[in-house]
Amino acid sequence: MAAGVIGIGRETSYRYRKFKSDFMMTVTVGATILTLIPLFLVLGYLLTKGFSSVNWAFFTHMPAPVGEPGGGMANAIVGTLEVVGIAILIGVPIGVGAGLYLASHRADTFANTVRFCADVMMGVPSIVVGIFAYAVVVRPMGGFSTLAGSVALAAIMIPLVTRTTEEMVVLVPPELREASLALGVPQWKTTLAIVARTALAGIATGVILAVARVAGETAPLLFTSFGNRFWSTSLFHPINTLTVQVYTYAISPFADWQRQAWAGALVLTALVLALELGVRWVTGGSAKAAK
Amino acid sequence: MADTAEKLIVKKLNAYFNKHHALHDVTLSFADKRVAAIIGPSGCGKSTLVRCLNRMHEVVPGARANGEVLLDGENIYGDDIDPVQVRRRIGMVFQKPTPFPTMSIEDNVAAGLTLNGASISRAERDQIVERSLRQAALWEEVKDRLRRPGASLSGGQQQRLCVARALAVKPEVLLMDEPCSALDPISTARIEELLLELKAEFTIVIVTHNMQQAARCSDMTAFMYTGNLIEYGETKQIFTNPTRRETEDYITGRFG
Amino acid sequence: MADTAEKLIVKKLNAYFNKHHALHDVTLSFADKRVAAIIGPSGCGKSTLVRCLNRMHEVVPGARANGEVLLDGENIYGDDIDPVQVRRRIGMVFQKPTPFPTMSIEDNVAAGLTLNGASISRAERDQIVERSLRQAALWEEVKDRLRRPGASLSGGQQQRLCVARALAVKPEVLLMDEPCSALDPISTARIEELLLELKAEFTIVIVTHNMQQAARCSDMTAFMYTGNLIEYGETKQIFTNPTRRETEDYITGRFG
Amino acid sequence: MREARLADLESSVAEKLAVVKRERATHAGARLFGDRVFNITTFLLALLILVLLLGLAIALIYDSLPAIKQFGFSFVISREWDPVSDEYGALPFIYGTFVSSMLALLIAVPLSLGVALCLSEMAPDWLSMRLGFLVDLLAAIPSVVYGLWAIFVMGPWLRDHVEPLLQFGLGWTPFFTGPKIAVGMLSAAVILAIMIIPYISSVCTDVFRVVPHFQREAALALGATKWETVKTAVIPYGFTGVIGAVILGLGRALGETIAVAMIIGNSSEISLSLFHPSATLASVIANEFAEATSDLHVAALVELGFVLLVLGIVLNVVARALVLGVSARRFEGGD
Amino acid sequence: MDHTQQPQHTNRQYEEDLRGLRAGLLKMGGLVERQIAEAIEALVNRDSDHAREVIERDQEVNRLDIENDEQCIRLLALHQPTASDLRFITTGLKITTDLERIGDNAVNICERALELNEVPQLKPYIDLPRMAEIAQTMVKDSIDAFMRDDTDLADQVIDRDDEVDMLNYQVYRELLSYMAEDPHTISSATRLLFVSKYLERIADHATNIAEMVVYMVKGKMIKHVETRKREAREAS
Amino acid sequence: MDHTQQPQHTNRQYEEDLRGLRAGLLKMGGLVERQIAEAIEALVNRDSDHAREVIERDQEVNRLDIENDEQCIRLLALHQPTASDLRFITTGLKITTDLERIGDNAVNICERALELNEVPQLKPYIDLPRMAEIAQTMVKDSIDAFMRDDTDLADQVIDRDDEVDMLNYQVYRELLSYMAEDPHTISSATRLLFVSKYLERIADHATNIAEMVVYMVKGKMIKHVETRKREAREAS
Repeated sequence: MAAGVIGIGRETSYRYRKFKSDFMMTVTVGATILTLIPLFLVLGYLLTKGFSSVNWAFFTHMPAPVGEPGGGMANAIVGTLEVVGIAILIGVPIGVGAGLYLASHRADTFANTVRFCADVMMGVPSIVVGIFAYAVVVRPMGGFSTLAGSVALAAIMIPLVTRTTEEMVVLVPPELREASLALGVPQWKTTLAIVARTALAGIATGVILAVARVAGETAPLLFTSFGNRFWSTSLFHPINTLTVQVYTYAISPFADWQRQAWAGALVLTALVLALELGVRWVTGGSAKAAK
Repeated sequence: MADTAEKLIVKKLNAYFNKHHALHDVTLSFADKRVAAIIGPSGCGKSTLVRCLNRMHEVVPGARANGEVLLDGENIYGDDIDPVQVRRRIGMVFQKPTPFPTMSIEDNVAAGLTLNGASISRAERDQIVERSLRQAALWEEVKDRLRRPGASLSGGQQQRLCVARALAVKPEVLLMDEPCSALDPISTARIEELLLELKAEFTIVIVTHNMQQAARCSDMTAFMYTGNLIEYGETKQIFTNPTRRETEDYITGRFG
Repeated sequence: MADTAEKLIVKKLNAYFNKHHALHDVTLSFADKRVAAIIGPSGCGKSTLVRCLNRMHEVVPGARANGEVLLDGENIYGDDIDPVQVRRRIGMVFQKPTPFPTMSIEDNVAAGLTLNGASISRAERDQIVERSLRQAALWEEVKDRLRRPGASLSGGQQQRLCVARALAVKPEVLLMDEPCSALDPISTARIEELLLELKAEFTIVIVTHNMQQAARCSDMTAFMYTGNLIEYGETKQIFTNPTRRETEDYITGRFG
Repeated sequence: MREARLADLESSVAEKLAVVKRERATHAGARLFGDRVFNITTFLLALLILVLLLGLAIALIYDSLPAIKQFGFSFVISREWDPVSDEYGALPFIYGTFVSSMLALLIAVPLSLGVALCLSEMAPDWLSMRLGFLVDLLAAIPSVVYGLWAIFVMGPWLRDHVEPLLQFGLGWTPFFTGPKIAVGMLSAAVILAIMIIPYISSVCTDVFRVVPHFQREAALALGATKWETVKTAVIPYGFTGVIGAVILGLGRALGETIAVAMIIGNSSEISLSLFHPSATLASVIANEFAEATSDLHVAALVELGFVLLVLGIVLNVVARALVLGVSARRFEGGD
Repeated sequence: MDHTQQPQHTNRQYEEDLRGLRAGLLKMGGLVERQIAEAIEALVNRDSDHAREVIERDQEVNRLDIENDEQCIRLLALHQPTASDLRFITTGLKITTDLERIGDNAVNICERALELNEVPQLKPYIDLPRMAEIAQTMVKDSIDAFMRDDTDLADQVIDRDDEVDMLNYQVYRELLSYMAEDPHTISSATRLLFVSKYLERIADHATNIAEMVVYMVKGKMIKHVETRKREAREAS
Repeated sequence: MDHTQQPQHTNRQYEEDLRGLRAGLLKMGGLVERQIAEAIEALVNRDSDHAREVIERDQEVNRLDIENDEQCIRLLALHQPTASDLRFITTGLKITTDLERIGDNAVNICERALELNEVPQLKPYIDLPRMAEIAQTMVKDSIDAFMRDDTDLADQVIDRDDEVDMLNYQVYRELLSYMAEDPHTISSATRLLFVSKYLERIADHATNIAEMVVYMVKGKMIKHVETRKREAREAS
């Protein structure tokens, strides 16, 4: 008779099960604490080491030559804003438009191909995108330039924005689209005024996070916008950026420069975190959805 | 026009999803100012039928339909007919409440007008909003918070908001696709009551999987099974003395 | 033990969600081998009550309960009682079918047994799987595809799979929280039929928002309103001659 | 009075509606035109993504042609990388990339799962939100900042505290031999791990959070303990997502450039010892590209980039195949 | 649980249908009362035209019967009534039959009246009008009790049935003695006997209605307890 | 739409409850037939004990009546029947009342029999047993027609009512002449008159049942069409 098959005696003792459960759950807490330690260390060092070098001059002065104390990163700060700004102008319209297309053509082969390409693009290391920008902008134009850096960053942003847009739009219940169509609203207007409008917060969040991401990129800028010790805002000349400047200073053997690197890192981090925090503050912590 | 004129006449309507033949030669007609209910087991084609009536069926990829649907004698499947226009004359309410989440209550109601670029004055707009909300028996509950988002309402209120939105464009026919299946009994009762009021002005076709609901609030009932219209007649007759054996078995709970 | 002994006795049960007092001094008892239905409008506390019966209520953050629930005379809210153990004696089936999607049909049924890695022989396991599936009236439909994923079944079959899964650990009481509200009428009918069979062996408590369902398949019916138990009695009596005015009004459709 | 005004209003509205309807009738063509313009525009933008990826591949192939012609397949198996004699082989960097990434995953995956389970199963909502936010901050910090911190803080600390311990305990293996220095494979792997944990754990947390509550309740109702619930309901349900998260982390690790370039030591030698400096595909490009003078050197570096691109694509395809395979097993059954 | 005081149904159609049934039953009750009164009037006044009128009017009673039946079935089919509503409707379903049979009895009285008018009057009618009056009030009260859920009134109706039975017995004895005295009166007397019997039946039907009202209100079947009591009395 | 051939209900409890009602009505029908037969037997054989037995057994009929009523209401309250099921149940609700009244009539016959047994037999009973037999078959056939949804059989029952009416008239004429001849027989004769009337009533009830069966099957009310026809005949 099957009756006794799961008699209590056959089961692992309840005490043991309970202990195992409590133990495993405690381990997860340990993992979380261990993970958060580096964060606090990084932030702590940034604050202590960076703050001492951050002053008014840092924001207003040009970099000082080797051996001369002082100087700042005014050109790098402006450069970063310029490179990233132009990347936004190129990348966001393309990304959002392509995302809308993918969202309204979920199943067809072309859309699947494009979606695959976007996913692959997201997986392509940023330095490779840098090489690409070098090949299509720097070399034909005969030199490093702001534009080349922006193209590289835009190429990184586009797949991010595309996929976020698509996902956000797909999250909009299909019933809304139907409801709008049933009111006699044409397709394109339904897509823009109802569907995209509903997903707008999510799309915007995605865009800002993409911006935060590219603002912290160094690798693709190394041989596109390159770096410039002097003031430049021209599209067609090399331009200095915070990330490249921090990199250069960090691997230099000069203590002054290393101090400047910490300061630059602090400003850079503050900029990026500000974007992240801003998004979170606006969306009430739901920025997660945008990833 | 006489009160019981046939508003919508369906003739030999066939509908397909890709290869699947979802509706077979359905022929019936809906009288003006009457509530007609369509019942039947899941997958019998009742939703498909009602979505064919305002050409929403074809919105789904791979779906198509042929046959005739005459609205006041004009075939809405005619060659020179724009489906977008048809949908303005034949409104629809869906299973799930679908207020536009980015819009306030009043914007939701006026959505059908504003999205189509009708230039109307503020006063006109307010008036339409009030009239529609009153018709949908929602005015009293929301008149003090018209600027609040539509999604802030309860499920039943949201569904009535959708009714108001459909009514704002002054349709002649109102289609409802299981409008209560996502609602609790009290909200359901409200919607049913609303139906009885709306039929003074509109032709109403309601799809429901709840036989009792059809019994409670419709004048005519159609029973569908595997894409065929089995029987169509007065609700009381269908529920006390159906002529077809299939109807009898379904109504009395003798499923396959 | 006599057939109609009281299996589960609830005494002055109170339940809370944070500050909200969801159940007020509920006292009633469920007889062995009987089906008891709990009905009432949304938010009346019927789900809360049934979730208190196997201490699932407290799984939700902020939820707590006090009072006594005696299972065969033993208070499951006693100090030295672990909820995990209570739940093996009092099984539960939820509103939505919840098969574990990564498991095959048979693994789903055996999930309760293999949770703790208890080693049972293949033969024993097969035997329990078959017995449980037969009890849940699903064996004939799935016996040829036990290795297929549980999610490959239809909604109604999934729900019966969940019943089988609950039965595999040989509970004494089976709680069902609106088990049919996500199912179509035919699947609903199957589950209701199943209830009638299961009551030969188990004490069953079913929560339903569908009065007719309570009428069709329960022996006893409890009516709840705003967290209070208003009336509890034989189903036939509740539906033909309730003693409380509130019950009367709810049953006959005179809401608020 | 008021009624009359209302009636007036009503009729004027009715008139306007009629006008709108009439316009509709005459502008059916215009309406379709709107749909068409919209569809074509978005189509072209989507097409641009396709063009971008193809252009990327073509540009890389084209620019690496001199190196491909010169070395052929031996490029990927040769250990020689000598810009002075224009002799280029990618094996040291492929090795360095592979080892540093795998090591990073080895550290990061268990920790990430722990974090994810802690956030989704243990912490109350308010705490979980805040901790999750902190973990996400880890992901937001630019890699150059990690590199900076690694050079000046982490590397020296590893050298002084961790490496002696490892050498003491595991010095008999070939992995922990040689001089203890701040830069090297181990340091790179650790910084990579720190950098990818937030990615993996954040995706895993999301994956576990979307496991429907009723799945957990189903397990609890069967009499499962918390850990058993996790094992029965949570992890299996999110398995596909976890795989995806790990692959995402791997992709990050493979392509990470600046932080690695700053801490790995940049040596084109292959050494089993994890203390030894090494280099990855990305780090060597970052270090040498701007200064490369010979055409063949540039071509070789571009070819390294091409290898990275291929790795990225392969990884993406594998991820898809795995994820699809898992969900196929889930939904279609595999008897 | 007076129906008029109960809160309205959420479903207005339901409410309306229920009201329709109540109105139909009330109308039928009123009509039947009138039929009883006029039948006796026609008998007493030896007015054959009046009697024929009453017979003709029975069609109206029958029409109402069908209407009420249909309404009950409509309510049952479309609104799934329960509890007090259900008891009201099932009671209505039975009451309408009783009312229809009361109507038939009125017709029967008229038929006998027509026959009696062919021959000279036997004697002045005293007890029969009294019986008719009581029976009529019983019908009225039973319907009132039904509409008002008034079990006290229903109990009164049930009690009053004894009175009718007694009168019936009196009439019977009296007529027997008439017949015994003068065999020529037999034909008329037996017809009067039947009239008395019809009235007694009308009272019985009213009693049935009253019993069903008690069931409806209390949800407890009392009828056969009472019936047995009554039978016991009759048999004695 | 024979109920026995219909597919089963998905809800087994419903199916069972319906079967319970059918069984209850069949049992009651059988019992009532037996009551009629035995009442007449007691009358013919002048067997007072037997008559008292029949009277006693009426309690069983009443019990079944209550049971059937309860079962109908249970079905209506718990299973929300529609269409043929609903017509079956509402018809059942009415039929059980008719059967109960038939039972009452059998009791009345026995009561008269007891009274008649106090005095010598008036004459051998020939027409009364024949009437009883016909009435009994009518009851049986009407119940059969109900169970089998057999409208032909129901029509036959309705037709046969004329036969009983005719016999009743014959008995009436015969008894009148008896009374006229010998006033001493008046008391007995009037009692026999009542017995005849009771039997005629039983046949009427059977006819009512048959009419309701026709309604149930065809979903169309025919009763008063027929009633009017019959009344027209009677009045003539």
